[in-house]
Amino acid sequence: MSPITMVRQFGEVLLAITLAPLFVGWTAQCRAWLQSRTAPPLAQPYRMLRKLFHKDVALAAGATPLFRMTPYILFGSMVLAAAIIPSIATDLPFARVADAIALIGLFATARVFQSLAAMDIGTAFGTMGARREMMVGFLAEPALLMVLFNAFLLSGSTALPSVVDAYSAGPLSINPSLTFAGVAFVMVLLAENARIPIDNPSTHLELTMIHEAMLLEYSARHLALIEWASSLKLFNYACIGFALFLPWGIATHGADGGWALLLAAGALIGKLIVFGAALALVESLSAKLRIFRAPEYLATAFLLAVLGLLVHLLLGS
Amino acid sequence: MSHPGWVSRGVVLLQRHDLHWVLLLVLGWLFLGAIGLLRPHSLRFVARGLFPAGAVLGLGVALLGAVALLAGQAPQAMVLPLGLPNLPFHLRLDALSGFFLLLMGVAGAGISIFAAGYFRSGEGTAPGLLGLHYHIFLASMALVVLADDAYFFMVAWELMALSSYFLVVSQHRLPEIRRAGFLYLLMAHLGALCLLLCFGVLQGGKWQFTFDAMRGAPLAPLWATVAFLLALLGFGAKAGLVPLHGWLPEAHPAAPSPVSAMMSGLMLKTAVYGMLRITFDLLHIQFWQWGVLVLVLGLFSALYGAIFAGVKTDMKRLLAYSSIENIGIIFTGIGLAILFAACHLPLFAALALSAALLHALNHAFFKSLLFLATGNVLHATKRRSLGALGGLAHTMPWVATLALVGTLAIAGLPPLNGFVSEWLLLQAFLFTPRIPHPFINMLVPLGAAVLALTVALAAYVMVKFYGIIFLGQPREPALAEAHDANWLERIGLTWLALGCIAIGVLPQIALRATGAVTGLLLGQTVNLSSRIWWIAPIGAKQASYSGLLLLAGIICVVGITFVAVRILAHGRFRRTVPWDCGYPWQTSRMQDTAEGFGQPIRHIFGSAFDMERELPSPSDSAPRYRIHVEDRLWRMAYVPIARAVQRLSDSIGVLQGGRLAIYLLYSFLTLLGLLAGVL
Amino acid sequence: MPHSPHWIVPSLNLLASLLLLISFAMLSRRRTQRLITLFAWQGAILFTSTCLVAYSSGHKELYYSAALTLMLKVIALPWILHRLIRRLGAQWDSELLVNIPTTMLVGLVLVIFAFGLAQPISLMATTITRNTIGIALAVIFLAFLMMITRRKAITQVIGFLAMENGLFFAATSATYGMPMVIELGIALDLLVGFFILGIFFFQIREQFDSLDLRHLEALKEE
Amino acid sequence: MEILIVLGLPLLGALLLALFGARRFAAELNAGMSFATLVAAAFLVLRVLRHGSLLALHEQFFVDSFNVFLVALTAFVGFTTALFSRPYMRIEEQRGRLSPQRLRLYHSMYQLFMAAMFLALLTNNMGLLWVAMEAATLSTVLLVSLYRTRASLEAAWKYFILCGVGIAQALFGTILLYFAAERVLGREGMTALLWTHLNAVKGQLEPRVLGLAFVFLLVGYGTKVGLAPLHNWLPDAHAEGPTPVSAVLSGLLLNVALYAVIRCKVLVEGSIGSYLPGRMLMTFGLLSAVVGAFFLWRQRDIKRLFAYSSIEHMGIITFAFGIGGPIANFAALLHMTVHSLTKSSIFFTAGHASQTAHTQQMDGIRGLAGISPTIGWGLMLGSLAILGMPPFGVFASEFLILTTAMREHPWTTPFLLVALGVAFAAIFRKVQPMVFGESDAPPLPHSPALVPVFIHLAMVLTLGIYMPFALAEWFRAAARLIG
Repeated sequence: MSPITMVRQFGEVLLAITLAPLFVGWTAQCRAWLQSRTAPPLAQPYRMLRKLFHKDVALAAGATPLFRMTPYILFGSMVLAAAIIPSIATDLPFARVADAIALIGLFATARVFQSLAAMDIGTAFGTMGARREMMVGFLAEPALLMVLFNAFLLSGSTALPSVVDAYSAGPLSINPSLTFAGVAFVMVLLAENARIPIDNPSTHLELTMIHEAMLLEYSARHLALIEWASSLKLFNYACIGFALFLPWGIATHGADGGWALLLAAGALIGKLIVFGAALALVESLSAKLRIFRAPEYLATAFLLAVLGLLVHLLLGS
Repeated sequence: MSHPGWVSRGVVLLQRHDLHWVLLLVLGWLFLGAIGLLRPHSLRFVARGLFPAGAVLGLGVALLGAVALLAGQAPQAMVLPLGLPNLPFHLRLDALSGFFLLLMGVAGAGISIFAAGYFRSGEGTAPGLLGLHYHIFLASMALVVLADDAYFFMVAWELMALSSYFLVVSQHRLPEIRRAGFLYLLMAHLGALCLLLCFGVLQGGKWQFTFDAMRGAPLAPLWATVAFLLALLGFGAKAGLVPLHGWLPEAHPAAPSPVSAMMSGLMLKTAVYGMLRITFDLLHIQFWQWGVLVLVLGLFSALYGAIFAGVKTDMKRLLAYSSIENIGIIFTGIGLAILFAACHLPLFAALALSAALLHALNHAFFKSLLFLATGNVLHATKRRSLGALGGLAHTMPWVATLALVGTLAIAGLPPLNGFVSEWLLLQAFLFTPRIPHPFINMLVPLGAAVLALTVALAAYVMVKFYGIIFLGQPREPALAEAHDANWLERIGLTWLALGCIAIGVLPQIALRATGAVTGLLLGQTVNLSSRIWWIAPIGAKQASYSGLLLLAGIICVVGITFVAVRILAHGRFRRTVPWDCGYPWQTSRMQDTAEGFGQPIRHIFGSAFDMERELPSPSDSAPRYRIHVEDRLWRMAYVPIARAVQRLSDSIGVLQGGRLAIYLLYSFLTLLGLLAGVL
Repeated sequence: MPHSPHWIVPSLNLLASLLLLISFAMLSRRRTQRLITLFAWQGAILFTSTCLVAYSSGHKELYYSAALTLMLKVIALPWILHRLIRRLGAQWDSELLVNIPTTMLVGLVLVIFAFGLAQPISLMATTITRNTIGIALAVIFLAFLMMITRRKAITQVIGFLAMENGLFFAATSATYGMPMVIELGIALDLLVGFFILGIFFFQIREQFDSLDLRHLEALKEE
Repeated sequence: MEILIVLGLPLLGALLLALFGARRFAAELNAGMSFATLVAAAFLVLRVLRHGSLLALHEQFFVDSFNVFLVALTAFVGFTTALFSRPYMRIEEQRGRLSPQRLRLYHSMYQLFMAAMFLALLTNNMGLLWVAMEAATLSTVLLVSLYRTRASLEAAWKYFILCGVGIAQALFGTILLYFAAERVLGREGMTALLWTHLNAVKGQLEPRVLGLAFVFLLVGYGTKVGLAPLHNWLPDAHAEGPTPVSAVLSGLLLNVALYAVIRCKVLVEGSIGSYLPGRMLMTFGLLSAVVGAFFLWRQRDIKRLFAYSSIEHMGIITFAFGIGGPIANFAALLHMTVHSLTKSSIFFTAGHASQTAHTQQMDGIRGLAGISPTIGWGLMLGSLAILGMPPFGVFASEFLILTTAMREHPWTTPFLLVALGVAFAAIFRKVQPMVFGESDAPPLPHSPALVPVFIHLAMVLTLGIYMPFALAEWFRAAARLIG
């Protein structure tokens, strides 16, 4: 592989790592504005991370090595995912390592490790959080798979770069099946990233929290890594969404010189800004669901994805 | 494929008498079992002496199976001067049997080594007898896949059932274990009868019982379907396909753990073998309806097993249900393969079939590993209920670590082996819209969703399994002095864990193996990329996956991150007590329980269970929460049959009323009836 | 074929019908002693008919079997039976399982059925006694019926013997009797069987102090 | 010559034992005579193997491949049963259930019974066959009532009356047969009842008469075979008689009766040329198999249990003969052999088991494997064998029968499945707790003679995985003969 591809690869990863907290910050800011609060500065997540990194870890007595490894594994898998997802370019040497399905697998691995770590200390909340997290997971995955099915039917591939290439090769058109799939994907994204209406990242109300409940025992650098990883996760999901539904601007195979990359980066940032705002809007408009309503919510997502599938098969495009 | 010179020379040397060697090793197993009877009560002799030898033989069998598989020479046949007149025992070693020999040999070796360290004296049957049954079990499984005529197949098949039955009831003093054994043997026998009838159809009215003759014999579609359905019944009963699964969750927990591992990891696979042998080899045609049937049954079993594994609180029972789930996944693959093959899409059929075969192999590894681990836990704690366990990671680090590998593998997570087969299967599902049947090509994609749900549920179940047994705080003080596995057991566990990792990291090798099988059965193999660390079964553009690079990537990033954090920040930490949520009187009993973990599943899939709850009242001084979840199919399918038999036998008792006059009347009426008949 | 006087056939048919009559009588009798007497009469008729057949057909060996019948069925068995029931005090046969008119009706049906069955055979038969085969079959059936309807051990035995008579009559009338070896064997079996029965009566008696079959209904599927 | 010896030895034995049967050495004498018979039978077998089928004494006796193997089987099982009965009866005597006088009766009657069966097997004369069958009944009646308990008397009484009446039907059938034959063969030379001659001219025999005859013969001999609904005597007689008698009744007498039925079937089928007899046998067989299976489910008494299992298996064999054809007949003959071997061995172990537990009620028998492993494992293996578990021979025959039925008469297979499945469940759920589990009963005072059991089981096992060429040839020839 040529140096330029390597540069592209690493550049993308670095871009992801740096942009992810910023994106979270941006979303928080939009939310604050929408709820007419004074917004925290855009770089707030970075400050948070810096503070956490310099604290001492308070490690619970019964913690096993698994507990201490988990933050690194989470961060690692999210970075890896960022390296696979074509956020600015499709010709990535590492993208062949895993197609979209394997990507879901990667996320699942992260989830399982996080849940195990949460059970490790043996507090009531940790286990409860783990349980709920896994529940959301097994409900979300079928829907996500159906979404990918749609993409596959259009592009004949589950490898995200090929999907993007296939789209950008064809004429620019909104496919009816994709609209259904898109809505489904957004719903899954909200659920998977612990956003309203399934979970609320900014609350510590014990009985309703999922994600935060698993982090109760973490502190300092471990917590920092986890937070960073979860922001990366959100970022990755956003990028998957862009690749599947709004692939325009991504530097495709062949047409990926320096300018194309700059253009792609710009496009990406633009999409992120819009998406962040939209996300904030959705979160502010919708109320959090009771945990037992989550199945219905995700079932709806699943249904939409399947509808997209059937629409495609019926219209037979 | 390219071997170094000496390897290929060795391979050639082995090929020449491959089948003879295999037979020799199998007889070696029988011999080991027999000499175990010389000193039946000496644990040292049997366990420390014979079982490791059996493991070595297992490795040999695996090697020969691999040779038969990868060297790709013509099938070898052989005839023993035994059996019925005109029907001596035929043996045959081709790619299919080679694959399953490999599976049994490799996994069996690990289990045997573990068993060498596992059995304690004074546990039920005498060690010698146990060793006899154990090795007969191994040998009969090998013979099942080697058999090349109906009679020999049936003999080996029933021998397998019988020996495993004796292993299951090795602690026969407990009535519930006897009950489990009875149910197991009964279902096995009924299944065998169905197979018998299936062969009765296949022999085509010319009493040609050799598989070669059956391959040749053309069958009318109706007869072929009858044969297929009978085979599905017979092998489904052995594999534990819902609703024929009743025996499985009873028998697996009842058996000693190495036996549970053998039954779940190896024996269920013989059913898969038989299904493939009959459907793709002996029956010369397939119909897509068969495929749909198998697919539906498979998916149903998979989901059903996963759901029940989610609510069960006995660790071995949980694993048993997870076996049902995995068998379901395998049969899903087979169903897809039939569907594709019937629609003349051999490439996709090959993809689905490789997925099924690979999953069979994987399941042999991780399920055996987990069952053995539960064996260790059982010996260390004498507890089977999850509610009494917890925090064992501190006291049994070896088992905990190796079991973690198995857990992640069975949860279908990259980069371990479980993920690969499920990934392949999902890939196969992606092509179902190509099927030229309306409705089918719309409905089957939903199967993919069910499969995804199952896989994700498996992850849920496994988090529950591992987290509650090994993580958290010990729920009972007794767990503090649990001891770790001894060195033989460690070898066995490590062997299986390495298997999980190896296949997960280099699936290409396994795909070559399955490729040989699909080549034999479908005349088509998935496309095998030249490089050893990629798999791209259909084409690099469609989808590709590399476990090795994924693992390497994770390790690199984690390493870099770790070092970076150490450099940029620091590594200081101090131990504290966990945060008590402002309630300082917490005990380990306040951790979430297995029942609690089952709650979401009971909530979502409530209609599948018969539940009886015992909820504490608010004013309860000593509140108790108890929930008992039963298999609804048990009440809907099994109990009525038993009742019907009971009722019939009650009513038939009238015939024997004790009155001589009535008896005379019977014979008189019979006479008159027959006379009227001939008149 | 030796000469057969014209009066032979009618008289044979007469005897046959007498035989049938006696069977019906046995069916209707309640008292055991009467039954035994009737049984003896049956034997006597059998003896006469056999003699007639032997005389008319000129098969000498039939005389031996006739003699056998005389000794066994007319003299020996009835005598033993009489002594038995006197020793066992079982002269009185109590109720039947089915009331007599019904039994009679059923018997009638059976006779018709038997004739129907025998029709093809008697058409083929070359013997002068061909028409009596149906009657022989009817006698067998009626004996069977009697065994079914009776309660006491002894009456069942008598029914059994009556059936034997029917068989013998069938043999003579259809085929001028079986070969001598067989006849002897049959007779021997009959005798032995009868002695065993005698032994039985006493054993049953000493166990149950009664010959009522109701005591012999313990072995059953409860 | 051998024929006469085979027939004569048991008669001689009966005579001797009638004299010395009460002595100490009676049991040994009994075994000795049986052994001598076995040797004679072996010579007879060799002779037949060398020269093929033979006729003797004015064709009154006839040995072909069909009956000679039954003769061998009968002699063998007779011998092993005599071996078994030695310690068994000794224990019964010690327990005071039998007096020396009874033992004398037992021993002499045992030999007489063997003689009767040999006569039935060897004779060529349908009349003599009938006589022999009757004699076999008579000689066993007193054996069944040997204990003189109320139950045993009742059983013997029912046995006697039912089989007597049945046999009477058979006699009428024989008369009809004779009647039909006489018109073809004539009265002279008394050939009209010789099976060989009948077989030669069966084509010319009058179909309608033979049809009637077959009905009577089937009902008659079928009663002794224990075909439902003529079976009612069988469980009582087996359960109440002493165990060795149950063993020979179930293992041998039923076979001999079935042998008679089949001989008749050959003639009749040849005469009327239709499948009617075959269909009748199939129906009876299926009925017996199903009825027997469902009866099994409700049994509490161990010997009754296995008696019903005999009904079931006789049903299967009859069914197979009903199907006909080389394979099915082969399977049926094989099943006859393995069934009598297995079932007799089961009765041996069952007898000792009930002696150990002092009861025949299965709920009272527990943990045999713990008390005396030979009895326990003998019972377990025997039951598994009779349930058709490979590698035992019963499986081999069931394999052939089921596979044949599946192709030729698919409609029968559901019934067979139900019968076999229910029988399996019924027997195994009873046997398992008897063999396994806990018990505190003391072992037997007199060491049990289970050598016969394991000899039988070993033979059955061998038949399952390897059939000697001679035996196979034998079965084939017999199967061809039955057609």
